Amino acid sequence: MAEMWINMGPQHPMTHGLWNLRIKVDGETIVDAEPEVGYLHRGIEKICENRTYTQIIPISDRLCYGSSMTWSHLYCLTVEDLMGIEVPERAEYIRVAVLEMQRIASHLMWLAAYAADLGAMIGFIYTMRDREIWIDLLQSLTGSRITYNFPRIGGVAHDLPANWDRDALRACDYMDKKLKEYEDIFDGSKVFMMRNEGVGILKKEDALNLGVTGPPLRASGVKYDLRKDQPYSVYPELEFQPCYHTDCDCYARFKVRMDEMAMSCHIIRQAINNMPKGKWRVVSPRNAPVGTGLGRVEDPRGEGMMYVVGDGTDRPYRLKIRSPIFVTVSAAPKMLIGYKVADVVAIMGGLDMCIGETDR
Amino acid sequence: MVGRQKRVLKGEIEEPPTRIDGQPEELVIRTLLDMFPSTLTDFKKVRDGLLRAKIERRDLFKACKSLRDNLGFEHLSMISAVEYDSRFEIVYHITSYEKRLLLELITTTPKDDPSVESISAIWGGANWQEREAFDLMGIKFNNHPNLQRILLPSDYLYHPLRKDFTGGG
Amino acid sequence: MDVVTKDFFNWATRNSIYPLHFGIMCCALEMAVASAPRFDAQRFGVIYRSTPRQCDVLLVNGPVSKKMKPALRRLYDQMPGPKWVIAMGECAISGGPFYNSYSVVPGVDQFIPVDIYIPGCPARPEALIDAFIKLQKIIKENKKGLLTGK
Amino acid sequence: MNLFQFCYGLIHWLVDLINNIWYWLGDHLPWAFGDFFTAVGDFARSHEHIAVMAIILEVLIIVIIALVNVLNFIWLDRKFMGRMFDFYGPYYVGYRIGGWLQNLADGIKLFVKEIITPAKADRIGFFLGPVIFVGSSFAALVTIPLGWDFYIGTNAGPTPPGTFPGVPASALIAFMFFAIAPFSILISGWSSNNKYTLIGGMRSAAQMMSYEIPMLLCVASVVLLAGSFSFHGVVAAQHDIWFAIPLFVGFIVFLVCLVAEVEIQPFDLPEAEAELVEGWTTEYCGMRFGLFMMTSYLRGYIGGALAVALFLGGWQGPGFIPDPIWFLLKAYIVFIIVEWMRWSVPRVRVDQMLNIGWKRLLPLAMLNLFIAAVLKVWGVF
Repeated sequence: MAEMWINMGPQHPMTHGLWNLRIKVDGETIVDAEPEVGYLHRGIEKICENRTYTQIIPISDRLCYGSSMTWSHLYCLTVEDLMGIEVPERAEYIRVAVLEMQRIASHLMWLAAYAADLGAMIGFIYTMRDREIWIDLLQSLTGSRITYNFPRIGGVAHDLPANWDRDALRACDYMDKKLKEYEDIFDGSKVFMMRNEGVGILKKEDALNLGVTGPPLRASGVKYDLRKDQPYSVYPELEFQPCYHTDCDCYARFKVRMDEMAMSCHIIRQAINNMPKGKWRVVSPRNAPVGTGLGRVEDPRGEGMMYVVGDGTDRPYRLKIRSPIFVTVSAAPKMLIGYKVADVVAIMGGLDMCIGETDR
Repeated sequence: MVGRQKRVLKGEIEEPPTRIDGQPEELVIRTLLDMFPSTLTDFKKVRDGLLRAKIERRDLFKACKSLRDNLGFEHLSMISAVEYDSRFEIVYHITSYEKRLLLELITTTPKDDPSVESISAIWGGANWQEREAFDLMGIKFNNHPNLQRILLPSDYLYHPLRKDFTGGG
Repeated sequence: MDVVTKDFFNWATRNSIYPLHFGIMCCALEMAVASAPRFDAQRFGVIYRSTPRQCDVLLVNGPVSKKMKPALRRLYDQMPGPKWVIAMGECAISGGPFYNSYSVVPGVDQFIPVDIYIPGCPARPEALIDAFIKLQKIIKENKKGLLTGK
Repeated sequence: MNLFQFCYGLIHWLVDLINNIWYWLGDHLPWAFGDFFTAVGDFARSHEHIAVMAIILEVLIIVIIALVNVLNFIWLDRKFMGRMFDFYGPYYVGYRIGGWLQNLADGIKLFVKEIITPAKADRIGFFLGPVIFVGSSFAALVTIPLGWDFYIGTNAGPTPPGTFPGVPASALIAFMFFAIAPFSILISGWSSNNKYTLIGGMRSAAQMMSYEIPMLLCVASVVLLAGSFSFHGVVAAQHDIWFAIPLFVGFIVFLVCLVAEVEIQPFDLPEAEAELVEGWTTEYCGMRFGLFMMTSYLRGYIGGALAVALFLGGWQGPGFIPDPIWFLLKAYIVFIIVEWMRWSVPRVRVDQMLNIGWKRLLPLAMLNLFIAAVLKVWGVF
């Protein structure tokens, strides 16, 4: 068979969003690949220049539909850095608990999509079922299922509802049991291991050079977790370890995310048990000073970063968003070339694509 | 609980070195100022782990190369372009994983010639970010391998993040 | 002939709705959740197909950017008739929070005829299932022979 | 009384009934039509005509049974999947019979849909693909007997000793037709002029090449033990013990190959949903797609029936239930086991699929054939 270009996308079951992967195949082997993004470009950076600081929080929620809490938290962190606001400690603990819940929900969403890509429908169904528990917790806290609009500049929107901490701890126990079940389903399946081991190798040097962050980076053997190494909230007071793996393949990425879910349960327990009493919000000024603010968090997908320039008014002069997947997906040709067409789903699924933040 | 710990931790537990003495920041400042005494200005330690410096654009490529090769800044986090009245500022956030440092390197270009040297030969991750800055802000990156629009359709006419663009948003 | 068969065909058409497996933004997650155990849209015979050739319903669940517009129009044209369009969420109805963006089409009904609008940002899975039931009602009341199209 | 005799008798009775009126008309019509009427009536009463009509009726009965079974299978598949996955499956369409009407609604809806032939498709191939696929599957279906007396055949009288009723070498014919379908997949994949369908068709061809051989080797071992090429002979040889017990390795290899042949989950590479949009059916719409979907389930039914006839004792069971019911019951159980695998296992990759076929299943099938030969030489069977 001669070489030919195949467009996978914008509408394709593999993409989980709107993007286009152009691959050049020789028979079934990929010889060239070229991702193409921009189908969901909404101009959020321009929109933010015309909204007040408070109005941007719901828009930053819609940056990434998989982990919207992380992005609105990142936005608030950035603006707090610009305005010089000290957040009350209880608010920080609430934020950490909620962020880790969002991380678990996001990883479960990834696992569901990944299992469905590989053809294991049972993985899709079971993870979606268990994701509902975390969505319920976040919903009882914030009132919405996906876009929460919960963090505020200077704290969080409101205090925890009654018995929420008890439910969260129960959910953590349930999740620990379920993680063992997932290991039975996935690691115990010979076909799953065949599809994952040794596929999509991204060496450490390539990962560093191409700016890959988050679980793919840690799966390539770099022990770097922003929560641990450049801590931003109350993470220094909590006890946890970054999860990493040295195999550089799809299975390593899978394993890193599975370990991160267990670690997130561990963090949620600590955050809820150590939560101090007190205020959960301070009043933020309406206008920001002239200057710049920088926020940097460990998104479930990598390193999320925002850079805000204030000009003394109530609107940001410029808000730049760094999307982890936007950089990671540019490393896709490195991982794809040389593998089969069927490996595209394993490799690109292992990156956990979220187009909302990629295209902004 | 014991089983959980065993499952999660891979290999030995390594505590991150404490950063109280501020040693890595000063090392970076000293080395960079020695290498670029005239073009590197406004060096400032903003807070622990965050440095800020301004550099003229003719030395940007050399500075980035020495940052990666000599000082161990192996990760380019973000390239953001900001428009001011008479100039564009291009802000490079560069991370060092080992030293746990973030360096904010700011370079300026005049408005009538918005172009800097591309650093995608140093960090491959800069490739798409520079294309994005070109797409949305219209900054030319010299010696870029493939400087085309990335987010907007290729026949789009404007650079929408500029302040004089009034097409919406 | 049509008089005799139309009720029968109508019954079949309204009870077997195949939407296109096509996710744009937040509502795409809720679309996935709607077919997962808790909400279970499969009870109504809703099965997601991946190719537009085998679909009845185009589910637009997010903002349509100007780069995406021709591709979406082509997807709609590729679907065989009779076909319906559901605009799910504020973004597909009017652009939502991005209504005045330079790159978002404010509402999918500017270039595709839309039958059902689901408000919500994002629309909940229950709302999506309700939309499917409303679509069944629309098909039921649309007493034109279904062989002749919509 | 076997199926042919039943159909023959039925047709004969009907023809006699009609001929009464017909001869009466011929006798009483005034003009010289009487001879013509008598000739037509005599032709209708002749053995040849009644036999042909009886065969058509037989085929009709078997096909209707098969179609009802296919509806059952799809329903069972979706219900079983639902129970595995914590939901109901089809529920509201045909509420009182457990959502059974859902598949009927799907089929009729697809019948109503518009049929699009892509502009750049090869029209003849695009049309021939479904025809060959459906035709070959039905041809394979009608050779499989459902019971000792429930098969498509022409032997009206008792069978001579030493031979078996039914089509001679019916197992060979069934496998021949069963193996045609991948060619039609290749035709439709190529003629759709779409890259996904082309890759799907090529994958299907590779899959057929690598899995047909171990499967036929397993069939050869069964035929060796039974000493007959016909299904009746194979089933009769399993009167004492099912072949699945001495030829356990072969049974497993046969099941795996069967799953690959009917293209369901671990081996559904030609229609791998995640990477090739819908595989080789991507460009098909309307009833053509409906036929593809129905026929793929029909092939699942044929596969189950083949496994039952060759390895699981066919229609033999405790005598209180009629033969066809036993046969279908076993086929359903085989189908459910296959579906169980389908919903819980990821998909393999194309090179891994070929590896499994050539490096694992082929040696195992040879080993199985060797076991069968040893058993035969020792005179166990």
